[in-house]
Amino acid sequence: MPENDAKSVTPNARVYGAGHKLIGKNYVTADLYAKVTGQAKYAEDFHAEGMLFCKLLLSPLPHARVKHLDVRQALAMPGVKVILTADELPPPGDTLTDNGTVIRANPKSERALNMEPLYQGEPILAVAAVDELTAAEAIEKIRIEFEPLPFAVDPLETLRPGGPNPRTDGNIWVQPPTPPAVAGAPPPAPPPPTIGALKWTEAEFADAKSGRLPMGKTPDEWSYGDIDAGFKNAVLVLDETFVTPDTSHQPLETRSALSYWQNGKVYVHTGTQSTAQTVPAIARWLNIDVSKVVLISEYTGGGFGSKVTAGVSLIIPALLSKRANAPVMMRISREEETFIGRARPSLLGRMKVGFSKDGRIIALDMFVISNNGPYDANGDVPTSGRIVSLLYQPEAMHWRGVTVLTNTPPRSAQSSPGGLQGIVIMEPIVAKAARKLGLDQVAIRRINCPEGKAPFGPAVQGKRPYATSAFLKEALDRGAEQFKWSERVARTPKRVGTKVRGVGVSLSCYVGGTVGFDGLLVIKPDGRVNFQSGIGNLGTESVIDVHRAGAEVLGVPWEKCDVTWGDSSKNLPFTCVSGGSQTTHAMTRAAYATAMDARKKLQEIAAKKLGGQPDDYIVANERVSRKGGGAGMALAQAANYAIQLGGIYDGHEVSADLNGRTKASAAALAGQGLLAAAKDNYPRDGATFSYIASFAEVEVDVETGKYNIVDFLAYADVGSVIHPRSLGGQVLGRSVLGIGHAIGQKWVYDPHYGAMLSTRFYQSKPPTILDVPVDMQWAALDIPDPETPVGARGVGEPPVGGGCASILNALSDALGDEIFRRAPVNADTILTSLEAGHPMQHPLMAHI
Amino acid sequence: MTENDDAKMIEPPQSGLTRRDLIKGVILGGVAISSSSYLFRASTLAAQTSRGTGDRLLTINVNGQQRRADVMKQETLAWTLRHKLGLTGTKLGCDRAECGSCTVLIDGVPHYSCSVLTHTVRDKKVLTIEGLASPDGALHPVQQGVIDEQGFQCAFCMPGFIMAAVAFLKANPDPTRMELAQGLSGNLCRCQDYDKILTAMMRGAENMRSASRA
Amino acid sequence: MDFLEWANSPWGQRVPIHIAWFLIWVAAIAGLFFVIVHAIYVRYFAKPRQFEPDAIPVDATKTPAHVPRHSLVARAFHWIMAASMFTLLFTAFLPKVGVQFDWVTYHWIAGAVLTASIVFHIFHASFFLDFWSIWPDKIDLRDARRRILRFLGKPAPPPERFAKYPLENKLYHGAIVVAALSAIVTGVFMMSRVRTIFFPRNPYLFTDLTWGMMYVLHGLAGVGLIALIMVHVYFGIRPEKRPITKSMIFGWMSRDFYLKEHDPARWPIEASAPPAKSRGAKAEGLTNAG
Amino acid sequence: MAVIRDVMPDFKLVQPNSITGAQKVLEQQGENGWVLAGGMDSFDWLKDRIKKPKVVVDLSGIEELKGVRTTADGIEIGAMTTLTEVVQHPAIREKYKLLADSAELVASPQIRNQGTLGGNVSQDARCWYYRGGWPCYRAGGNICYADTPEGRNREHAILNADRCVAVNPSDSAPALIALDAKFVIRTSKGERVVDAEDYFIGPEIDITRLHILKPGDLLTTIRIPSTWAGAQFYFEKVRDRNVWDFPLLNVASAMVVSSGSIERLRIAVNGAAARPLRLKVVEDAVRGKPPNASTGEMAGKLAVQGAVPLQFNAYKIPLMRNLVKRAIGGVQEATWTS
Repeated sequence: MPENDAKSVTPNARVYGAGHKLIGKNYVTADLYAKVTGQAKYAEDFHAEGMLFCKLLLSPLPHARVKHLDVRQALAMPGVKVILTADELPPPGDTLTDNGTVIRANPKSERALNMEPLYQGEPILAVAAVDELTAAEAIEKIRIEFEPLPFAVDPLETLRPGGPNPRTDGNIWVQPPTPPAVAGAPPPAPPPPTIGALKWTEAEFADAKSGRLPMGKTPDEWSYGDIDAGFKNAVLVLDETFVTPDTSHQPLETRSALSYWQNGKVYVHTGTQSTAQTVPAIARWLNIDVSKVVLISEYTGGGFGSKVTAGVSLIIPALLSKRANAPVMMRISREEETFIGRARPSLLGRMKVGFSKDGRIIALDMFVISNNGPYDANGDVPTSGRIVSLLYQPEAMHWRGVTVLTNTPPRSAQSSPGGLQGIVIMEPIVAKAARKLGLDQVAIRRINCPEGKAPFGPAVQGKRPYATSAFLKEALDRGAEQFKWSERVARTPKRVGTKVRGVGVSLSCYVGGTVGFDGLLVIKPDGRVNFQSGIGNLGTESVIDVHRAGAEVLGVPWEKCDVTWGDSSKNLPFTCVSGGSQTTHAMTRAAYATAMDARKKLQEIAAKKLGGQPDDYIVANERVSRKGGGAGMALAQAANYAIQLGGIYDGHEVSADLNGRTKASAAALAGQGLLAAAKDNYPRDGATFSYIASFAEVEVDVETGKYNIVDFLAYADVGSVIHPRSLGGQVLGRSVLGIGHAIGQKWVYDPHYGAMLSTRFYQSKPPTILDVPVDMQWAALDIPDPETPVGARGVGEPPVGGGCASILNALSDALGDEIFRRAPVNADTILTSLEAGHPMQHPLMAHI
Repeated sequence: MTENDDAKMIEPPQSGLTRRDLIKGVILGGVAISSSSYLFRASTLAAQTSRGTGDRLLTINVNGQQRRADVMKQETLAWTLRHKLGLTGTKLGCDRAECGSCTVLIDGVPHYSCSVLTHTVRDKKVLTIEGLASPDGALHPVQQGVIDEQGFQCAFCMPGFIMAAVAFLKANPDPTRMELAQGLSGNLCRCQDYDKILTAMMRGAENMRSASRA
Repeated sequence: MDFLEWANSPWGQRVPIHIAWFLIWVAAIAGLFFVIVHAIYVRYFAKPRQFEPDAIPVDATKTPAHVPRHSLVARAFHWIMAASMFTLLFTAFLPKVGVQFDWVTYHWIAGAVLTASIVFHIFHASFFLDFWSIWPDKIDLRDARRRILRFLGKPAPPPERFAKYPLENKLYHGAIVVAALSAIVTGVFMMSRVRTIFFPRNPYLFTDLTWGMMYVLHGLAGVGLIALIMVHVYFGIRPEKRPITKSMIFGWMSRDFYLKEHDPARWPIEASAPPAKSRGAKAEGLTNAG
Repeated sequence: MAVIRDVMPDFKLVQPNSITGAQKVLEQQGENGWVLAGGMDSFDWLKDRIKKPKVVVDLSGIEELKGVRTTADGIEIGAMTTLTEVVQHPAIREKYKLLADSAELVASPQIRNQGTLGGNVSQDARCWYYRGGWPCYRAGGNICYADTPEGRNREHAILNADRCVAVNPSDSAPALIALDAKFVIRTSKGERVVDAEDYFIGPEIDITRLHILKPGDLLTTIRIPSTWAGAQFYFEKVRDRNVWDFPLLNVASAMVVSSGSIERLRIAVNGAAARPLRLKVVEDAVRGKPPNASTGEMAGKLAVQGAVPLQFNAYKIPLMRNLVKRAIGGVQEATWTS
């Protein structure tokens, strides 16, 4: 397979990874053959003998209490085995974090089943039966009566004076104070957050009448710089409200799961974003020991943040199978996925931004509230402020936010959580400012965008945190060049017939990596290198890609490498969750550290066997050999020696700083060859972020309100490129995820009944292949991040915000500023506004 | 060992094997986990209730083989393929004819198998992703295109896309990207890797053309 | 058999949505059955009516040849009400039995007319007519007992002649009041569910359950009215009731009929006599008749 | 009793091979019978367990319902002909391209491969309340949830609403009306032929159905007369997504122009009301006028007279106006050289 073969079908192909053999090169991932032939097994593809099927009874009400439940008729049906209700759920266990802190289980957090459902679609009970038809018919035989309780599906509704509370005790999470430390005792853990009520006054709501986000008091707030002075000095101050949509993750594979118990262990087949981290999550939900959980998850049909440790739904089949003493398959339907499958919270944002004459943002007052759903608070609200502060580098900034509970499905992180929303609320204002100030759109972003160790957020202990690096200006410049930005801007006329064209550019960024995880590999006596990968295989290919960094260090051709993944019983190391774009960064570091450990051990073995000092040896070409020629040995031989030597060489002894799970895995693999295991202890100065400059051109038909995306380019500053094709897939794929928020993805809710109306794809409108250009462009700077050994940063989230905002900016370039104040923007919004000559949409209203 | 053990079991032998043979090697301490479930009707209920009738036994032609199965009247082809014949390469992404993951070819025409009653394909030829590669393991040119371009991410949608592409390219061997996108537009990819998918399918088209020239 | 149609509300609550439409046929058949039974009874079994003789014989000469009975206003009300009632019944039930047409607008307009006319009627009857003349009084009840006893062959004195309205008429009026008011009150609320000229629509005025009950009540009243109207029409065309029917057209009944069926003591008609204070109806009737 | 919106209910499947055979079963079953054509609408109802027929009659084995035939006066299309066949048929492409254009924009390729022309015109409303199994007027209940103060009605009717504000979602229906097609219906009393526009009914007549078929009736054939063969056609569908989406609105027109003025026009719009609307008033008004922008403008304004917007669908009024305008006055192709 030739690498980097630029052909007509791959116009994007360019050379990455200069000076490397594997890093930056294309290759065929080991999972692809199984995928392409249909042999890849996703959770629902497994079958166990005597397997029962499970169906869920979902709450039809947004908030209610089950008053009466009678399952006798259902249980009496032939073929119905077990009915599981909330009463039979074990209490959730506490979490012991890796640094030893105990996070106490919050009794108010989400559970798998609930007799006081907090959103329409919440599972109340589960039926296991011999087949799905029987289970479905059993559900229809269950008599259930509810007592309706007050509810709110709109966050503003519950903040109004006297507004309904989505939970009986309030509408926001409140952190009670940590009890004072007792002398001599360890510092007490903070108590779990509890629920309180926040209501704003009528006066504070006055702004809502004019379509502007009311700004009442918020529990969270921070600031830096002199914002008042900033506004005073500004030549242009804009104060705008923008609303982003609630969007379901909608991975194509729903969160189906198969579970059975064997010899006291629970086996779970499901899709997950982390093979390693899902195991303790299951253990916690079932309140059993981690060693009693086996997770099989070789293929995951997409996650986008919704399958981070796979959550609550897993325990239903696990408990049912225990009760029924038979394997239980819970196939989650697309509609159920809409309810229990997680979503991105809508953010309602209001920005007051002060610009200097040359477009520099000198003051920024940001106010956001989120539609969080009923359970645990998501980080979108605080993250949005930090991302905006990093991406636009305002000289002074004040941020306020509140995460508001509602009776809508639970949210979770979705690709660029908070980042997308912050960027999408901010970008239209920047675009408007450029037009008002007569500045070029690229220029105004260039003057504001982060560079180098750019600071972000409020000061922590007197010092503002900062990024490891940022080369976004360069990405912006190169992107503008590749997109022929100036030519497109200069092109006239903008309107031909009923069609108007507009171009848009957006900045985008997100967290790009974490540190401190472990790697584990074994060089086998046959000379093959086996990488143990705890990363979830959800399609990003980081599960395999990151180990190329290790192979590169060891100088082993990829054909001699194997990767083990997807089964927690196969001895995997402590690995990050594949969420928040941390994997490529975190796990290339771990892979690098592990390969360095292997190299050191190879050198030591060679020195022991062949004499000299370890440093006299180099590892390359599947051999460890003395510098300048001379004695050496094949890796196969070294592996045999490692087994003979035992101790640290074959895994019987491992470094003390490894995570317990890595140690257990190493112990299980010990003696099979040269075992290397290492924790990523590399220093890092700053927090890691990745950046994208996004460019789009749209063509709007002003008679129908319909528009098409003509061209799109995402230019990435994501550090070193590891695997160009998977990177390209991420950059464009996640751009389209963001674009979906601009062009149509949404929830539709009936406010009267608090019921979701958009349970089908044709109603929630995820983008199709015909909604995006057929040849989208991407490129990466390929400048290594200076704070990480391989130079690679993560990529999943950063393109998302730019994907959405570049489309919105192109639309306002085509149509003017006063057309839309929320996303998605569709024919209805455009046409009504054009017809009226001013914004006509209900500005603070989502779910239409 | 990177591949899934079970993956090798995908096409169960047609005869001469007992259930025990079939599940050999995938026994996990007594619970037989298999991806190929064609012998096991999930339900033994049919025998106990009046639900079953005599005309449920059905022979259908799948991937060139006559396969026999006990099929409920309301059963969809996707369910039969996945749960009765063990052909789990055909995925169910929505079960409502919206996403295309379940696309199979019926007499060469792409259909959403979640929305076809198995009883309506008795006299037809069904082709699934498992039947694309030749018996010697050589991939179909479209499959090879995916390998060549690392098309797709999570690949849950992949079997459907490939089946739609195979049928489309047979009728339109040399499409533009736009034409091909139209042909594949009945398939949804939530990783939204549409650009790379198109590239892979274009490569598949090229592979098909060179294969037919050869 | 379920007399109501049920549905699952969006909140999964089992709520009635309207009556089962077969009740249309039940009502029609019940009405028809009554008519047939009554006709047969009258034809073959009924004894000639016998009234208690007057204590003081009436001076027939004091009675005008045309006894005024219904004022023009009262008659106009009756016929407007009848027209709207027929419109309501036909627009309501024809589509349900398969004759499909654009019925809703006619139905609510007729409903509005009926409502207005009934409001007028209540006002008119309260202030300008003898309000109590249509409600059964003590003598009616006593006579009813007597008639039943006599029908059963038990000894009882013959009943008195009727006041302005025979008891059957009064009872019928009572039934129609109940049915029509139910239909009207529910119907007025139901107008908030369709587009009318009256008020902004608000289909969420009540809960699903309350609405369901309202539709059921409307439906029951409606089918009840089918039977009641059938019976009413039947009596209207019965030969012995024809003078009463005619009086609803022309406003008067003949002296003979008046004296035969009605008790001038209970319904005094005196051409020259001033109306008794408590019987205001006559005055108005006279003025109009004159 | 609790509700579940998954798993098809148990039913008896009957697979007749003749129209008569199908009808016999359907008449016997009455309300318990269900006609299955391509199934693209049916399976939603069944899988959501909102409809639970006892007997499903699969028409796919009836050969006489399939195929396109040229007749002395135009063409005849069997109701079970798939949309793909309609799109690809040479005679349709040559003379009645309007129909091919409309059918090509239906849903997705796979749906067109299975969905039938008869099914496309007979499909049920897509109002999300109705489809959610809510007991609305259309479902036999006593309320329209979409036409309430807070109801979500972006995709609902602007014209001819009567209690129910759902719209007819068919793309091929307005094209068939514009082509003056005749629908052949087999009833228990024999064969009945109706004009395309009379096949559809609004809520004022029957709030529970979009077409005139009664249980036991079958739409067997659609005849397109040669009256409009080769006329100047215009079809445009506006939808949110570029594939697999129902029309927000669509317009279909056939126009014959002679010596610079409109000799005759047939035009229909769908997505605006519960039935595809033939715009007779527009047809009459433009006769004899030149097919240009100003005639289009006038026609567009005429078309939306009497339109009543709901809270979220006011955009449909300018949209319908503009689509009608384009159908008559044409649309200027935008080209940029970049």
